[in-house]
Amino acid sequence: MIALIGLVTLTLVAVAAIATVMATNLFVASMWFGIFSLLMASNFFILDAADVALTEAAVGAGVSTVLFMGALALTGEKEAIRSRVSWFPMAVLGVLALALFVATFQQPMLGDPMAPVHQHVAPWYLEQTPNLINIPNVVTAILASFRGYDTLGEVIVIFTAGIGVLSVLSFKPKRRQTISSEALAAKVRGVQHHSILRVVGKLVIPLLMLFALVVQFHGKYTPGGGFSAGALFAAAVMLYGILEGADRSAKAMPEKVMLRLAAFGATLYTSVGLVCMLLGGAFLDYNVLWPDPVVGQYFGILLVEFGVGLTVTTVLVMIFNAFANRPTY
Amino acid sequence: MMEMIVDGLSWLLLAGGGFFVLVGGVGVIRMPDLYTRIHAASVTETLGTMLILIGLMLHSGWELATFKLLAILVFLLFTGPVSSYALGNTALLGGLKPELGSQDPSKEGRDL
Amino acid sequence: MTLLGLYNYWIFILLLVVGLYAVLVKGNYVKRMIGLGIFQSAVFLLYITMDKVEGGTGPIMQGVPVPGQIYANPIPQVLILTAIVVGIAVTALGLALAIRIREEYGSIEESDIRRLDHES
Amino acid sequence: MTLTEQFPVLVVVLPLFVAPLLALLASRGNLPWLVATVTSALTFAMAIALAAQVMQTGVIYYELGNWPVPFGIGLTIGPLSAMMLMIISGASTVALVAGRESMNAEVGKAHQALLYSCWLLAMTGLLGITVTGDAFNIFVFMEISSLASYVMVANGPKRQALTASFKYLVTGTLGATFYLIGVGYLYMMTGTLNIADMAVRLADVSDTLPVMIAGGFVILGVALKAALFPMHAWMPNAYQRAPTPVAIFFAACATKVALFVMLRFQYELLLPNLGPQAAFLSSWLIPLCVGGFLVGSAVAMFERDLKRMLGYSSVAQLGYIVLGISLANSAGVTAAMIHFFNHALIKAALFVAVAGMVLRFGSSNIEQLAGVGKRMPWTTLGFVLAGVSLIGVPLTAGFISKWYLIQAVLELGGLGILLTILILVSSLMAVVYIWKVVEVAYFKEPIDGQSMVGVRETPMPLLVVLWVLVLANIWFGIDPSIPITLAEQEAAGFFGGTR
Repeated sequence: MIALIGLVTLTLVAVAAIATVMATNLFVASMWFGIFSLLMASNFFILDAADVALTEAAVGAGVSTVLFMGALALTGEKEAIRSRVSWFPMAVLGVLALALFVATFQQPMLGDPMAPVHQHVAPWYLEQTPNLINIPNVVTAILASFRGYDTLGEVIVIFTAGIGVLSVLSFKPKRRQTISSEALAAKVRGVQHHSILRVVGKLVIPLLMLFALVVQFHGKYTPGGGFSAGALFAAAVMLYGILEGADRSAKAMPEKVMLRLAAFGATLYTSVGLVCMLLGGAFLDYNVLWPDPVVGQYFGILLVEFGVGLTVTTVLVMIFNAFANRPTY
Repeated sequence: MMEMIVDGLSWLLLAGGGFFVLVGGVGVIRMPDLYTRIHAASVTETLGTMLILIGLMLHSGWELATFKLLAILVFLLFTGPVSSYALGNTALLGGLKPELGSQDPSKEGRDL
Repeated sequence: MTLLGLYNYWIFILLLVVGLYAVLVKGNYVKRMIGLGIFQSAVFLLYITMDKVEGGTGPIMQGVPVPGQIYANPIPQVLILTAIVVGIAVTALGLALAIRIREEYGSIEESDIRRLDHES
Repeated sequence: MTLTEQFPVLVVVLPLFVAPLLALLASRGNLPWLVATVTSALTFAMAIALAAQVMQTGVIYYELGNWPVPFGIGLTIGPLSAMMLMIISGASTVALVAGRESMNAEVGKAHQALLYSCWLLAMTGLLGITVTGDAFNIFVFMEISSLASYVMVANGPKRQALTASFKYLVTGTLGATFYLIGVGYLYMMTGTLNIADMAVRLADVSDTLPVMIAGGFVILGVALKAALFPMHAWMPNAYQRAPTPVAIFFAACATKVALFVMLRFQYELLLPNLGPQAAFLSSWLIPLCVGGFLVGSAVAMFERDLKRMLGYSSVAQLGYIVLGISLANSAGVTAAMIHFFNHALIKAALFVAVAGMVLRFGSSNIEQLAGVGKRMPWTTLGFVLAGVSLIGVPLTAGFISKWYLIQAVLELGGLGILLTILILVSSLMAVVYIWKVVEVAYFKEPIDGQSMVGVRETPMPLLVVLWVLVLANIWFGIDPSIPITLAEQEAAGFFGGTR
């Protein structure tokens, strides 16, 4: 039954992807992309990946749609239509697809318990996590501890994106093509004339933040963790910005503070690793943080997850504010 | 006995919900313009999902899941109508005229 | 039934091709970023497909351990969690660049930009 | 653990720790530059220490979080990784020291703190790729370095920098994602992400299609990142439009790290396990390499912009390296690794000289550099000597590379002779384009005599760095023992089956 639902959502995913690419109005395309991501997230859930589903729903369907909207407001929503059909890329793609298709017949079936991925490393994690780390969510255990170095890298990636956007948008064009200050104000003012939207929307914000906190700090027991919590929290701030005006969200969450907090989050993660080193362990060896290694793991994971959540939140908020408050030149 | 009644009721509600979702879907395709389509979609949004959620609640019994479903229900009751309102209002402000009657056959089945 | 077990891979291939098509053929920079997003999502699907085990649940060991309980493979999930973040990072940066390009060139269409660069 | 035992991870973590803090520094004065330079220099020192250790005791392993290796992420520093570490951190230090004035001239002070932060992040990413033993970890660090690189290119002074950066972003993301797909297929068939562990487990499934696909995707993705012909279009653009110091840094090491990944996958995973199929894969690469060095050199001959010319010359040089990799014999891979080192020296020197000229002339158009030989004799002489090394004249580092490469090529027999001739043709074309610059620099009168009046020799730090690099070119042309030892150690590892 579940497999059947999976088939249907997957087909819908494919339809949404094609619709995204076919749409010539970019606004429509980005809405389709949001739908695509949400369907993808539900499909991930069907495939037993709750953590990924949560993150994809928050990031793909939520944050990235808002970012696309913000960008489209500045770049225009019409796509020029090309009449010329380029055969060469099509041919290359056709060959690629064919090769991949033929290869699928030698790949393990969906859900096959004998597939190599279920034989080698994975069982060890499932067996050892209760003894070594003792938190129920194995995904979080691997993310923050066994493969904590990857996650550190990810935090740095998102941090780089944050300062990258700041750096790129710190340049202003030399000649202004003009927009009146009223027009700018109207643009960043959001939907203030819609009272119903504002009232109901603001009801949602605290709930969203509360949920983000649950996901952040309860992520060891239930699906969740720093990434999804950060994206949810940022989504709450974005909602506020959309409802009350981006200038207010920028005032509530000023760029300078966000940048500092983002750097703090990244540094916190690295520092935990360095402290482990100072205490005589390897980098990110949380075992040495406490006499009882399991407790050490607990604290280590708590701290680094907090660093992850903080950096993701602040960077996404920073990017949203930078997009939404930029005047159209 | 009690269980059977609850079970039957839950299936009934689920089937009803499914029916209204389907009706809403057909409506979205069949209706002529945005405003009527929103009208059709809101059948899915409120009645359809509500029936399905209540059906699921009956199905799961007194569990944590029931409260989660209840929370989803409340959430949808708030956001569903509001999003319909926002959609309609924006369309109106954006200058989209509702189709009144069929005096102008050229506008028939205008796509959005 | 055998064929249904491969359905996920086929959708992966389809998404891959659709995304790549948008990246390679479309001239609009924002559209290319959307294509890139679809392309990356295809990879997410490839990985997450691997984690499923027949009759298993998500890898969260809550409460009393049930003997014989099968869990999904957690590793692809960890990898994709990080890959999703990479995806949004690239998207954000690409869009910022598109905004700047629009400010400097007045367009984000490849053909316009090529013409403007040629003139200068 | 002692401090030196922590070096394998510290070499990555130090810049990674400093970079976020650097982003917070106020963009006034030279403080961001100073912090970046000191960090980079410390990293370079650690890299040298690691290289010395590797030469003495062999491969270094490090387990992050103290988790046993296929379960946690392990670092593996072999001879080649140690060499790459030196190249990356050295190139970064050199570019920072030599590029301060150029940076001040091209990028406003207000933008510099974020730019230098990105610089350190790019370096961290490249370093992270070279030390890790985990296939997915390579992807993560690849993305760090790529994102930071896009930002750095976008900081270039002209508006074309933005489009160059965008194209770089699209190509780079495609490359990284292809790589990720390849790793996904490998993981699907082996169940592990650790490269060494993968190599062991790949033997059982070696003749399946998904593994072939995986190999193809990894090579394709990395080739995109490495600007292998015909996927090179983004590179000369990015080099030309980026701020000049960034171009120095990238030219010396960025694409080589991608080739390093290609080399590792080829020799640690694919060739030992796939045998004939992998040989088939690499036989596809050879025509691309030949096309790369012929087309690269040919286009370079006709380029009017100095930076672009050097960019195309890099396309050609990368062609040589990949040729060495795809020969699938011990001599070939040794030649490729030696050229990693020598090409870094050559290109860094050339770009430092160009940075000096651009700083004084405000343009990298070759026509406008007329008379530079008289106004900036030392800089121009440095450029010419580095150019001589690029061509591959005896007693320079470039000659050593060519010598090893031709020897390796000749092992192929008949085809080898043809390839040798083509390599020589490409070298002749290099003579042509270097000569074009010499001619303009020494024998042409400036079009407009007035514009030359204010031109002085380049600032001292830049000149010192340039001459250190030039002398290194000559030194490693006479006594190439360090790169050769490291390369041969690594090649012995690949072919002796010790790893």
